[in-house]
Order: sequence, then C-alpha cells, then structure tokens
Amino acid sequence: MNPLVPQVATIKNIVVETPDVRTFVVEPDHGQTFAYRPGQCAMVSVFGVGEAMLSISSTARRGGPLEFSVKRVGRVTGALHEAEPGHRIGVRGPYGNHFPVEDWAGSNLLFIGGGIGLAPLRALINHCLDERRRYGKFDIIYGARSPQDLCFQGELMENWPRAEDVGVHLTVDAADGDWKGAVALVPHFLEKLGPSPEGTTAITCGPPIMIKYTLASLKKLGFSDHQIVTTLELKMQCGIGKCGRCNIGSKYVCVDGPVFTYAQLKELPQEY
Amino acid sequence: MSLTWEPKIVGFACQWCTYAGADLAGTSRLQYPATVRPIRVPCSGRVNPAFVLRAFQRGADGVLVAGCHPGDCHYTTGNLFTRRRYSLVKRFLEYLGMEPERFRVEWISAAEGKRFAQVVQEMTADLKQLGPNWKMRETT
Amino acid sequence: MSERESRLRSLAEELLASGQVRTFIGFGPGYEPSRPLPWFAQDPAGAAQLLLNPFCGATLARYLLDDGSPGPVGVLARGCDGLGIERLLADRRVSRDRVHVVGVTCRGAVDPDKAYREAGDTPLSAELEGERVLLTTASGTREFPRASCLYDRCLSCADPSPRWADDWLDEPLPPGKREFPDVAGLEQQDADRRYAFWTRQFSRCLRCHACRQACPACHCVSCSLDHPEWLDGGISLDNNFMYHFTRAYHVAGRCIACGECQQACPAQIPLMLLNDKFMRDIRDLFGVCHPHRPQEKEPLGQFCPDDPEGWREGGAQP
Amino acid sequence: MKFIAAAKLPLLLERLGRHSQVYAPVAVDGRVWLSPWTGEDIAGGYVNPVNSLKTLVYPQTEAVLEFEGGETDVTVREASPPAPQVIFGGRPCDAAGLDLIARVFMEGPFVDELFRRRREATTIMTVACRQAAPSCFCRAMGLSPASERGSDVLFFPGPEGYLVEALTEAGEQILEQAAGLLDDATGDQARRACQELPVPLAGDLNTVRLTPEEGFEHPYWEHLARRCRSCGTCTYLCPTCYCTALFDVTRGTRGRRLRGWDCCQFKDFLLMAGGHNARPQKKQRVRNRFLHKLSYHPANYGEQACVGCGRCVDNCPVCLHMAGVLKDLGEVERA
Repeated sequence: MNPLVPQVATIKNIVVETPDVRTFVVEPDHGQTFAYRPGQCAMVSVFGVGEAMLSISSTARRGGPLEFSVKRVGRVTGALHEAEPGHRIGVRGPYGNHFPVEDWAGSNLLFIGGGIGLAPLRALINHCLDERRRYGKFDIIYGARSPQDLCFQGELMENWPRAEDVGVHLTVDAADGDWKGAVALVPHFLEKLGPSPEGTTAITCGPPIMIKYTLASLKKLGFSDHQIVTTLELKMQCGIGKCGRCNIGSKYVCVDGPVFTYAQLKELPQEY
Repeated sequence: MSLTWEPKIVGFACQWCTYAGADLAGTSRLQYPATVRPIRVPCSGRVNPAFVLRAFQRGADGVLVAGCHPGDCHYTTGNLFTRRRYSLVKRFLEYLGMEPERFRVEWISAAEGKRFAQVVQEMTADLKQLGPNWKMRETT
Repeated sequence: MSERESRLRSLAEELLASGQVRTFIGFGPGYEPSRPLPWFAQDPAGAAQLLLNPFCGATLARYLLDDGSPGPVGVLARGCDGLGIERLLADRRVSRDRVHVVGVTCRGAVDPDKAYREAGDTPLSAELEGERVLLTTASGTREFPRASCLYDRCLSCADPSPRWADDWLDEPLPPGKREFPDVAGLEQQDADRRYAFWTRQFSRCLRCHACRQACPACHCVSCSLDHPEWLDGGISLDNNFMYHFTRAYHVAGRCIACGECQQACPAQIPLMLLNDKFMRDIRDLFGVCHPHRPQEKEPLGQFCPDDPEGWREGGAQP
Repeated sequence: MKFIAAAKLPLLLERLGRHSQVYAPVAVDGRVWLSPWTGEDIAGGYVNPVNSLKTLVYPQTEAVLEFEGGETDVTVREASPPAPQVIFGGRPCDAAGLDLIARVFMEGPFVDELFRRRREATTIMTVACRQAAPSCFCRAMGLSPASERGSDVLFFPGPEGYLVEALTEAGEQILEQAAGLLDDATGDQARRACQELPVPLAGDLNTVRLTPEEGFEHPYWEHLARRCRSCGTCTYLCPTCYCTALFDVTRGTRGRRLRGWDCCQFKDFLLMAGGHNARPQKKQRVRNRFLHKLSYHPANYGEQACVGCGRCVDNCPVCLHMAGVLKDLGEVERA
C-alpha cells in the first residue's frame, strides 16, 4: 500500500466558524476512519488542486467522524472553502506525534491558543475533558484578531466554561462595539493573567509570531522548559519523512513533531 | 490518422475586430470549416506568446492570432506591440521546428467576415496537408 | 601580480577605507588557482585578496541584487558585467547611487575545464597573448590556441570593456559587432531537423534554473516559471519547450549576450542559440543595431508605425 | 568471477533488453549520459555520467496516483508499477549514493512504495573506475573506485573486456541470462587496478560530524552563501539529494498526482500559503544543505550524505561545493 495514496472521503457537513474558518466533517467512503490521537495531523487533498497538512480538530475517543478546521489561506484551503457537503476529497494519515497527555496526570493544564491554532488544542481540550479527573485545573486562554474571528464559539462560550473547574479567558487584538472582554495580544494577556507555573503544563498553539512571544512570556512567568509544550508548522509535502522538506536540524516536523516541548525546541536550530 | 480527422485550430480573436468579423461571417452565412475554436480576447496585444505554446501543448494543430489592422486598435497601439512581438514569435516557433503553416497572424476587421472565413479555410487546408501536430505537444 | 591586479586592490582598498563603498565585489582566491571565486570584500584585508587574472570567469552583476551586501557596492566590471549592471539599472532593480563601477578590459576568460583538457593537467596560471593562450602547469608552460581554451561565451564576445565606469583599471576598448553565424546555420536546416535538434537539447534539461539564476536580465521577484498555472513541475519534453521558450522570450530584447546562462547549464544546452535568434531578428526586423546593449527603450517595449510584419517575410529564413 | 569480452557487451545488453528496459552510457553532444539503450555505441573513457543512477531509480517526476471524475464522484487509482530495468555503466559512488537514499525511503515508520517498487524492478550493473577526475573524492568519503555498495553486478574494466562479479541475488539472476557470453576469469588485474586507483582529493572525511552547536551561527555560512546563485544544479546532479514536491496536473476530468524533485536552495522551498518561510535567506538554505549532509543525515542514519562523486565540484557555476566546504573545514587536501 502506497502511503502517499489517500483514502477518498466525503465531506458530510461544513460548519462556518468565522468568516475565514470552516470546519469540515469528513467520512471515508470505504473502510474506517484511521485511529488518531490529539495533536496529530492528516494530509487532505482536493484532487486537481493539491494537498495540505491539516491538524485534526476532532477527538478520536468521541467516536465521531474526522473534523478539520481550516482557515482559508492558499490554494488547497481556498478550494476546500469552495467545497460543499457531498464533495469528495482525499485523506491520508494520521501523521506526526501527539500531545503527551500521559505525562500530564495530576497536572494543571494551561491551554494558550491564537487564531486557527485553537484547532489542534480543541482536539486536546475535548480529549482531556473526557478524562477530567486525571488532571488539575484547566485554563484556556484564547485570542483572535477580532470577536468575529473567535473559532469554536459554541465550545468557547458554552461547553468549556460549564465544565468542572475550567477557566476560559478570551482576548481580541481589536474589539468591535459589542465586545466586553479583553483587548490585548495573547502574550500580554497571558502575562496579565499571570498563571502560576506550579504543577502546571502550558500548551500553546498559534501563528509562529504568537508562539515566539508566548514562549518568552511563559519563561517570564517562571515556567520551566519541560512545562511548556508547543506545536510547529512547516511546509510539508509527503507527511512521511521522505520529501526532505520540513526539517529543523535533524528532526522532521511531520514525523518527529508537530508537538515539541520547549526543552526539545531548544535543542534544535532556531530555524522555524 | 483516421479518415475523419479534422484539424483543431485555436483562434485568438480580438473582440473589437476579428471576433466581430467572425460573427459577420456567421450572420452572412459564409461557409467555412468548423475547425477553429475562437477565444475572445480584449486585444491581440493580450495574447501572451505562452498562450500559443500552451495551445500547441494541449493539442492544437494550428494557432491563429488575429486582431484589428494596424492603426485601427481600439486601444490605439495594442496591435502595434502585437506586430513586433509576433514577428519574433512566429520566426522563433519555426526556429524551434514548428511548420510555418501551423501558426498565423492576421489582421481581420469587423467588416471582413469573408476574410475570416478565407483564413480559416486556407489554414484548414494547409493543416490537413500536414496532418496532426505532435511537436511541443504533451504526450499523456 | 599584474599591474591591473595591484591597481584593483589599491582602488578597492581606498573605496572601502573611505567609506565610498561598503562591499566590493570581484574575484578572490578559490580552491585551486584556475577557479577564482566571486569575492565580497568588506574591509581592506578582503580587498588585498582580490584577484584579476584570465581565470576570472563567472559574471558578477547579478550579485548586486543580493540584499545581503551592505551598500553602496563597488563592483569589478568587464564588458559582460558592465552590460549586466546597465541591465539592472535600466530595469530599476539597482539604483545608480548604490553602485560604483570599476571598469576593466577583458580579452576573454580561460575555461579551467578546457584548459585541463588541453594541457592534460591542472592549470596553475594562464596568460593571453593575441590569439594564443599560455598555460602553465606543474610540468611547465605551453601555448594553445585561444579558441580551445576560452569559455565559449567569451569567443563571441563583442564587448571587452564596459560602456562606462566610475574608475578604470586600464584603457577601454571600443565595442565590436555581434554576429550570429550559428543561428544562420541552424536556420538552414528543415523544420523537422530543427525540431529534432531542440528535442535532443531540451530533453536533457533538469529544470534546475541555473540559466535563470545566472542571468542579469532574469530577475523578476516572482517568476512565471515557478507558478504551476504557467508551468507545472512535471519534467516532460513539452514542458521543457515551454520553459525554454518562455525564458528566451522573456529576455528577448533584454538579453545582454553575456552567455552566462549557457555557461551555467549543467546539461550544456546551447541557450545562446535561442537568445541569439531573438537578437538577430530584432536587429533585422526593427533595425536595432546592437540589441544586446541596454537602451533607453527596449525593442519590445516600443514600436514604429511602419514596423514590418515579420511573419510575412519567409519565417525562419533571414 | 567471470569475464566478458568488450565485443560481447552489446550482445549482453541486447539480451537483457528482451525483458527489461536497458540503460547504458551513451555520448550525447559530447557528454556521457546514462540513456535508454537501443544499440548505440556504449561510451567508454568517461569518469562519471552527467546523470547519476538516482535519476533512473528515483525519476525527476513520476506519477503517484491517477484520479478521475468531478467534485462528487472522484475515483483514485494508484500509479501502475514500473517496468523492469537494467542499468549498465553507473559508477560505484553513484551506486553507493542510491543505497544511501534507499535507506531514507525504506527505513522508518513508513516505506516509500514508489521508490521500493522501482528499486526492486532495477538491476544495477556498475562499472568500477579506471580513471579519476580532479574532482573525485570517493575515498575521502569511505568509498573507493571499486566499492560494492549498492551494486547488483560489478564490472571491472580491463584492456580486452570486463571482469564480472555478481554481488546480489538479482545480480546472479541477470548473469544467468548471460550464459554463453561469459568466460571464466583468468586473473584479477582489472579488479586490483580499480581497487588501487588513486583519487585526487584525499582525507578521511567520512568522520566529519558537524553539529549545529559547533557551527550553526558561524560567520562562515554567510561567507560561503554570498556567492550562491540559488539554482538547483548541485542538488539535481547530486546522487544523494532526494527532496521532492507533490503536485496535481489535471486535464478535463482526469488528472494525475505527480512527485517531482525539488530543491532546498530555491527561495520558495519552504514558503507556506500564509507567507511564512522558515528559510528565507540564502545563508539559511546553503547552511541547511551542507548541515543536512554533514550533520542531520548522520544524526538519523549514522553516515554522511555524500559519496564524493564530484558532480557539484564540476558543475556549480560558482564553485560552491562539498569538496570546497570540506576543504574549508580543514578536512581535505589534495594528495
């Protein structure tokens, strides 16, 4: 079986999250959805356009179909945004490592997301909520450019705040008339909230520039390198460690990542 | 080559002159072979030489670029650039090995329906002599 | 050390020391004497290592595009470099006040591969004397004909000196005339043989972009040859025809005839036969005497009311 | 050990051509290429063909899959398997290079089926070297003009013909097809001559291990990269470079997904749709290429990704090549 050949799958439903983010609910036409863990990715193809590595935003243990939450940025994501339910796409995966949830038993979890970076965190948050007792306190910090750019509003506003001992803290870069919440960039907002590093693991995902400053802010707050987990994204083509593209030093983001602890990142060349 | 083979001609036609000329040929019920696939362009100056090559690549047996007579361009000077450009391109294509009959540049005004029909007739006859084009054409 | 070389060094040193330029681009020591490297001197010590000898091969103008060089930039210019600099200035990719041109007259550069083949050993030094080249190897100095030792691109050179410079290392020579005998030779064959010829050439193409990256006229920030809408990444004969047609056409009327594209090509595709065809036809059809020398308005960026219709005049034949 | 007379070599290739596509060294416009062989003169006297063995086992573009249909009814088919092929005339350095990248494709959590299928359909008949170019440095990379790695059959050229040695089962099978054309060998001078052939660039580079800590921020990379033109000559000629891109080509309702070589020196190599580029600077790209070969690949596979074939040395228009870098690192000198 050629690992570069995707399964054909059907878009069952499309949820409009924000003006430029949609969630695609996808089921393979034949056979089963592959098993995957939070943080893993899959290569999604629009035939005739190409492939893109997308993080899986659904949670496997909930048993539902695959979900990809996709921001419209380029050719493939653009074509996806043009698609309708019933259209067929290709899916192959899962690729990459996953969030090391098994290491976090008893730990407080601090999720820090920016923009579409909440997609893999959503998979993780729902995964952890389903085994809520294993962890300490949850805090979710999430920022977007504007209130209308906040993804997964149902979960952000309803499901997660109602769950046991979960704090949801939202911020936007620029507010509109109705916004009553914080207006700040994620790293500043994080520093203002000032969560204690004690017994806490911070997991961050967002655009590269946000990750860079968030890592600095976490260090400022006293988090150790091992307490910080992040994800990286680099241009990928094959997803299976053969195309020589997504390397950072000797590591390939597609097979050795996308999840890295800050301690691991520091071992790598600063070239991502 | 099967007996029913008919050449395919991609004809880039300026919308102000040649395209209208082709229309006139139709409304005047002039007979000419159904070998040309007209592509309407705002001006013959719009026709990037890469379009010509792409047409051959995708299976055209002949390519025609046609626009207003020099001096009559709707945009005043567009076809004068075309003239320079395609003077070179025509020679260059032949230099690469393309038969001269496969690529033509013509000035055909909106009043010259007859001329349009005649060019297509001539080109079709020439291409029938030559047979299908395989040069610079994709193989799959 | 030749007189020109020492003059170059002291001039570059002066320019750097006085702050007139912050980088000086020339040639410096390579891994072997017959292959000097493009050299970027940023201080007097760097300038003291500049070389100027018949092995100085690659053209330098394109390095002016690198934003890595803090400017203003001084650059050594032979005829080909000079035309390359003019090209970049005319295309507004480099501004005149950021370059300081040090002109030198070049009678051709010795191709180290040809010299190795001729001499049967690694050449250590070379001297040009009229139609002869004196090659020195470990076993002594011998004489060879110019044509068998120089880079191909130098054999048809019509511009030994740049057309202008801010400083000169020696007396400039007047430009000559570029002739196109090889184009005429190919034109004499019939269409099928010409097609067979180019098929053989283009089927070797690796699409490594060495030709584009070597060219001082091929400097678009975003190149159509990188865009799948214009050309997909599939290596096939038809796509390679598309590649070379597009490349040649995009430099038609702008090519400076330095020949660096062909020199850089690892598949040895005779790219100058394409560029020369356009140059020759531009000369013949539009009366541009020296189409390879940048002019106020490029041949394809203008027209004359009475331009000929080149397609009526017998196609490939001149 | 067998022997084949030079005059019988075309007969051998002809025989092999009945069941396989045969490639052999053929002179095209003055340079030797491994080309589909249809009876042309088999070139001799070359040091190394322009194209390495990589180009035939890992072609510059190949189909991954074919698709057909519209948005709602697309069907996908795997590309058909490659036909058997025999390649005569590659050099030991290239064969070793092919084996080196074979490890990338065959090891790890995923096996690259495209590569595996074509490699298994290929028999490599390498010809050991009797002459070296000034740019050769195979010995410095732990190989030799008679290295066996990656070859199925090894030919040692002598004045009258070749000593022939099968090195793998596939090689033995192919020699069975040569019955009647081979004689028993009467000596092994040809082999010794190849084994003892001196190679110009010497040193023990096989032990060089650059670590990022040693040199990632060293100004050397800036110095080195200044003259790079960001073309793909080095990577496309290199027998151990293997970066690729995947892309779709569509005609009407049918299309193919192709895999084609890509080059880490191109400025858009890592450009993502959102505009992020992890290596926008030339310095970063040049550094990545050399560190990949000298540090990252050794970290993953325990060996350097260079076989000393000398193609980058001969072909880089501005002499930015592996032998030079190794020389700059003080690890190589002319013997």
